[in-house]
Amino acid sequence: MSTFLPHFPATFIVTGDPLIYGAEVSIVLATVGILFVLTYFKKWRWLWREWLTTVDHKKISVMYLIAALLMFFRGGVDAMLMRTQLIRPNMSFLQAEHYNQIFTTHGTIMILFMAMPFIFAMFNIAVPLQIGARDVAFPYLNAVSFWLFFFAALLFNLSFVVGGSPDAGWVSYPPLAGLEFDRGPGENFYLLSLQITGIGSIATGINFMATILKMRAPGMTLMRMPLFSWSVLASSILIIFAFPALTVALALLLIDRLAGAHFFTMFQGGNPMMYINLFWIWGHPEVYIVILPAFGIFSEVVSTFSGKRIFGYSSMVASLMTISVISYVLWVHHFFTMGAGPGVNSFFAVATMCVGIPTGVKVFNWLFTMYRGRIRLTVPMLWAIAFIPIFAIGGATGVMLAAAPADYQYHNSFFLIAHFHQVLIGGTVFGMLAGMYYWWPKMFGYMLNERLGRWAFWLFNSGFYVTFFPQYLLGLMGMTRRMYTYPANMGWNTLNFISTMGAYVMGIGFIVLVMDVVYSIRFGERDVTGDPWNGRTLEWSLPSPAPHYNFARIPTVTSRDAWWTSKQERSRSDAPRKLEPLQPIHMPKSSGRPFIMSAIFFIGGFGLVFNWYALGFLALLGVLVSMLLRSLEYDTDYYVPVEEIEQTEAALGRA
Amino acid sequence: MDKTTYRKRSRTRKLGITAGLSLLTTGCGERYLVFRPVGPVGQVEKDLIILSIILVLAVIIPVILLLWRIVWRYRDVPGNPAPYDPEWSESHVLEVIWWGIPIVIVGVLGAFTVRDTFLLTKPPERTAAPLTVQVTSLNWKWLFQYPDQKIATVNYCEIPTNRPIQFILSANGPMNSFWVPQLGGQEYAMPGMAMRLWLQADRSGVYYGHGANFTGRGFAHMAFNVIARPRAEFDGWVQQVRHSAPVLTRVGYQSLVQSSIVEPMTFSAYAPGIFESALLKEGGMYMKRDLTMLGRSHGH
Amino acid sequence: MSRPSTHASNTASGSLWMYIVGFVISIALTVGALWLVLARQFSTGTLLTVILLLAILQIGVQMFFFMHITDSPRPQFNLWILGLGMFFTFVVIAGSVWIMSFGAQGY
Amino acid sequence: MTIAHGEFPVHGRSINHDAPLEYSLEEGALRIFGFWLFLATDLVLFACLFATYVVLHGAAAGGPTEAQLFDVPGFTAETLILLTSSFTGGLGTYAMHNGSRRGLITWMIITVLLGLSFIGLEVKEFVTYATHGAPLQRSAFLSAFFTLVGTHGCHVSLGILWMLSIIYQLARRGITPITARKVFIVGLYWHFLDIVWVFIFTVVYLNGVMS
Ligand code: HEA
Ligand code: HEA
Ligand code: CUA
Ligand SMILES: [Cu+2]
Repeated sequence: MSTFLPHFPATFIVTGDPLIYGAEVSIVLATVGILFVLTYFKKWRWLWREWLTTVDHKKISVMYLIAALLMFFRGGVDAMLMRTQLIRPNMSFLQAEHYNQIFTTHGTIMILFMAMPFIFAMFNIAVPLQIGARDVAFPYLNAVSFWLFFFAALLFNLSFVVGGSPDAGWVSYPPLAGLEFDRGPGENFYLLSLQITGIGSIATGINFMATILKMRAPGMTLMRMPLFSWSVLASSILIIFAFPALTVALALLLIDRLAGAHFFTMFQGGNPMMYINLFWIWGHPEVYIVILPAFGIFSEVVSTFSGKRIFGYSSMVASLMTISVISYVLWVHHFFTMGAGPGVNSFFAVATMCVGIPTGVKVFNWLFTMYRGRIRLTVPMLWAIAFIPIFAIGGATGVMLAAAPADYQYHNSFFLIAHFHQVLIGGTVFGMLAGMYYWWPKMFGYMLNERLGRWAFWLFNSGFYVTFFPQYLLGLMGMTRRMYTYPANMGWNTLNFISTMGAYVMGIGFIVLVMDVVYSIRFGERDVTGDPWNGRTLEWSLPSPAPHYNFARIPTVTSRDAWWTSKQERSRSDAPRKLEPLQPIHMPKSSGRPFIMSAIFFIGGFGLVFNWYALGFLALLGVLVSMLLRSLEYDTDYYVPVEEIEQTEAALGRA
Repeated sequence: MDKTTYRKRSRTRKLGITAGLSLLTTGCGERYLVFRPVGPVGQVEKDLIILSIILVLAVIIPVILLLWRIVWRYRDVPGNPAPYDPEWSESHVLEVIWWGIPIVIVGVLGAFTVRDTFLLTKPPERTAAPLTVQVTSLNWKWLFQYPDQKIATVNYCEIPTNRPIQFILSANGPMNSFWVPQLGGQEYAMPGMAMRLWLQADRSGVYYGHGANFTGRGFAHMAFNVIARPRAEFDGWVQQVRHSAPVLTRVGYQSLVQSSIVEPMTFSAYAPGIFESALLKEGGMYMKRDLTMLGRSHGH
Repeated sequence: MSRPSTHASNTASGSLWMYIVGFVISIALTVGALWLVLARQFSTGTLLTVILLLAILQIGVQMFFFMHITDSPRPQFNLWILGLGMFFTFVVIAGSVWIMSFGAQGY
Repeated sequence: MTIAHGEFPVHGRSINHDAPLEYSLEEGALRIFGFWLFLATDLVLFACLFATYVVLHGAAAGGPTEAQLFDVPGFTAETLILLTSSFTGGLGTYAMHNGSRRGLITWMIITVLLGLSFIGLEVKEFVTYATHGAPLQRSAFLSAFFTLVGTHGCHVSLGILWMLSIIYQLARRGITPITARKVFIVGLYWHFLDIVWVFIFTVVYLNGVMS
């Protein structure tokens, strides 16, 4: 408190730029608007009962999806602003401070508050349904994860209007991010909000790992499990083992900043390189955490829309597992130029290249899944097909970066920027959009419009090439990243202009995507069958959206592509199926505690941002108390009676 | 490794390379600094880059062609005569092929990578005695000190051609990265620590350099030129600096350390121990290697 | 709720002796390591290796005698996870030490 | 109310009479597994703190070094106390499997008391250092020391609170599959902290007095 109190109002509310005033006003208006609508339509109770306290994985999935799309928009607006500033040399659209804040929030939001919730939305909607489970292993914990993420995102975004945004890059290296060079609260916002969302992510990793390993329907052995669930398993392994490194890196930097320790300072023996080391122990696995689920989605989509079994299932599983283990031992490739010695660099360079091998196997297996299939060019399939060339090229430039001596020339240049957007957008974003279009009917009960979807796809996809290919060339021309402006005489002008134009096209593509969602909410075609794509896995055996208990009877699985097989069997013999009698279903109760506890986290985090230790301490106490209360709570679940199940099933047309 | 090793390899690869490069060398090719190396270090890196491009293209192009062909041939249109085989999902021969090819590629690229990684930690040329330049990244400017010539410059750096330059990199401020694309790749300049980077220019010229690791508000302005000229001219320049330029005092240095953006500067002498004192700031890293690099024995 | 069956109690936690033996071994390992260090029996390098080995043995003792890792339900995924965790632990520590030992290669 | 699925439990309350009590509900088995996963993440968390300590432990920056600071009787006492508490905790589980609530509660109280005395010694150690020119802010070594050992200490403190809550629940509800599962899980946690301490003992203290 002491440091900020004297000039409190000035540091507390960010001032001084029309852009920011505009944003502040619009945020306030939006909040007031939402509050008004909720009150006017008397929706508060509904909101609380149906959403804020839910522990249903399907509803949590919807909330993750909404949050991810909102954050995509926020990160995307940041991108548009950056590209506008770089449209020509010596632009004065953004000042250095703002540019720095914007690329920092862009990178952080896109990775932690867009990609992560997006993959979690997919985990939540698909995994329990695919493996024939009633919910995830720990539904209550699942809600805790979501609300921690949610409040962390809130805290991070708050920095824009209160106190100032972080501006040391999404990697936030000290000493630049240490107290010596960064006194402001922005960096604290970064550290605390990432810490909070990190806890939520670890819990999600644990949850899905336990779900997949322990809650599969009878007969679904691991080698009969859909590939998306496998990819979630692989990703969860990485979450479980990588996120603690982020926790430690952030905590130590926070201790440096709040308590005056010397882990990463320039004095008293501190060693900033250790932060870089810890950050990437998490940071590298993180990029695979967000790509592996995308791989899983592509496997489902490609196989479904080729009307064919996935090619080389065992290889696909083996490559997922290999990637997840290898990717833990590559982190040094992010700092080859730190001079750790040729032995270290050689080892990590070769290990990095090795990741291309199992990834390549996946690419070829997708190709050969389509081979001799019948390819239906639906919107999810378009995203999947477009992914292959983009990702192959992006991966190939990754392999080029992995050649350590060559990386001395690419590092921190726009070549690197182009590489990682290519894999992050072409891989993760395309994957999540494919998954969104694919599972949308399962989540909401109606389809997204294909026509608008195609428009969005073509705009976004072609805009992508126009935006990022010039950036490879800019890198080779010596343009480094994180420059808010550049001189006119370097020959970078044309390529930057092209790149910005491409970004605008992507922006229009995104707007069309949003239009698709809005249009379909109103006019979207109902999905009455529950199986609009002629799917292969168990989620398509259920009505759309699935009832809250998912399966009235847990299915017994006898093969891979369980739903496909049972459809085939049914078409072969029309003997009436014998159904077991229904049993009451054991379900968890809703709880408001995840929401409240996460809100307390938020309050404590906010306090610590401004060094208000008392508030931080109170919040810690609050969290402990709510954990204690949970532990003392025994009435946490109930049984859905048979009659209710019968009624629900009948209403859904499944007697 | 001496000069001949550095050179010989580049010749053997040159043939295959020129084809792939023709696109970049025509017209505005001059702008592709990474592809216009003027010294052995940059050359080695460029050769490795070209090699890696060729190797990855060898599988990326087939992948894209295959994709194109498959999607076209097997698309779901009425009356498509292509075979449809919904159960076909295993082929050991095919799988061995695509586990195998990438392994070979990674093997080749890996071998060259390891060799060059070790190569670049050594001076490019043994015949000429190296020149040492101490580089300090300050907020937001570059300070160059010549311990043998006892002169200093800010935001530009003169070097003789055909002579290996030993850059000793450090920072008194946030961590930066020292990058002169046409001479060769970058290395971090970190506070409390000395890093060695070998570079060399074989041709006279003015080469663009820039900090590559973000250091805050003034980062975009951390450009500098490296001016390479023949030995005699370089010596002449040193003499001239010694006689004409002002001295960098300790006070002057302290004002350079403050955050600011400045024009190039030249100093005929500097207060001794500036570089070392920044490096060995209280509780700095005192690495054995740091001290040997500065020509001191270990211990403090 | 059912009464705990006697069958369960026997396989689950073994006999009292299991605990006592485990305790004695763990104390012995600790005191042994301490004694080795105080008595300076070996050179520093060897000593470090030996006490680290003793610590690793200690993991085994705790896991086997106290945490009963062997009687979790099959398939024992928890052992897989544990193994992976140990491997990653090793990677993180050994990797960091190697990386941060700048220039130990003496170039 | 048995929905038997053998190897493939679903979210249910089926009871497996052959398993130990804490595993007898499928939910119990699931939670115990989940807790193992949590321990795996905690393991890596400590791995990172150890890595930091190992890298920074020589950076005393002219301040007190390990060898000057560490006091053999002090840390040996802490170690023996914690090892013993791991043993008494185990005896608690043993009593539980024999169906003895009193035995269980008694052993748990003893464990808590041992844990408290461990924390007491540690706090005393920290306070001594901090008031004798070796606070966290003095050097990178001390930052790493306090953070690593302190994180373990926080874990132990949390474990004590947790055990108190479970003792209360046992007193109220007796030994049921649910309380048994809780006892078992807190036991795992406690033994795990013991393992971490053994490494702190070895890597921090023994290695410290060696140098
Ligand atoms: C989804 C995210 C994602 C993915 C999947 C990848 C995948 C890969 N990345 Fe990337 N990377 C990032 C996100 C990602 N990366 C980010 C965000 C950064 C920068 C962070 C920052 O600094 O801000 C980065 C930075 C980065 C660097 C650091 C560069 C530097 O800082 O100087 C390196 C270096 O080795 C690298 C390499 C690789 C490699 C080898 C792969 C491989 O996994 C790619 C494997 C795929 C293929 C190779 C294509 C398909 C394969 C075939 C068709 C078969 C055969 C091909 C061959 C054998 C060549 N990446
Ligand atoms: C998943 C991750 C992800 C995604 C999807 C993106 C998406 C995009 N990124 Fe991002 N980017 C990163 C992760 C990502 N980025 C990271 C990690 C960094 C590094 C940060 C750092 O250096 O620390 C980075 C850095 C980065 C830079 C480098 C800045 C610099 O170093 O100077 C650039 C520059 O071109 C850029 C551009 C873009 C563009 C054009 C998109 C486009 O795909 C965006 C598409 C647009 C939208 C989806 C929204 C459209 C919105 C509208 C149309 C509304 C318009 C309204 C107004 C303008 C008011 N990004
Ligand atoms: Cu950094 Cu030595
Ligand atoms: Cu990486």
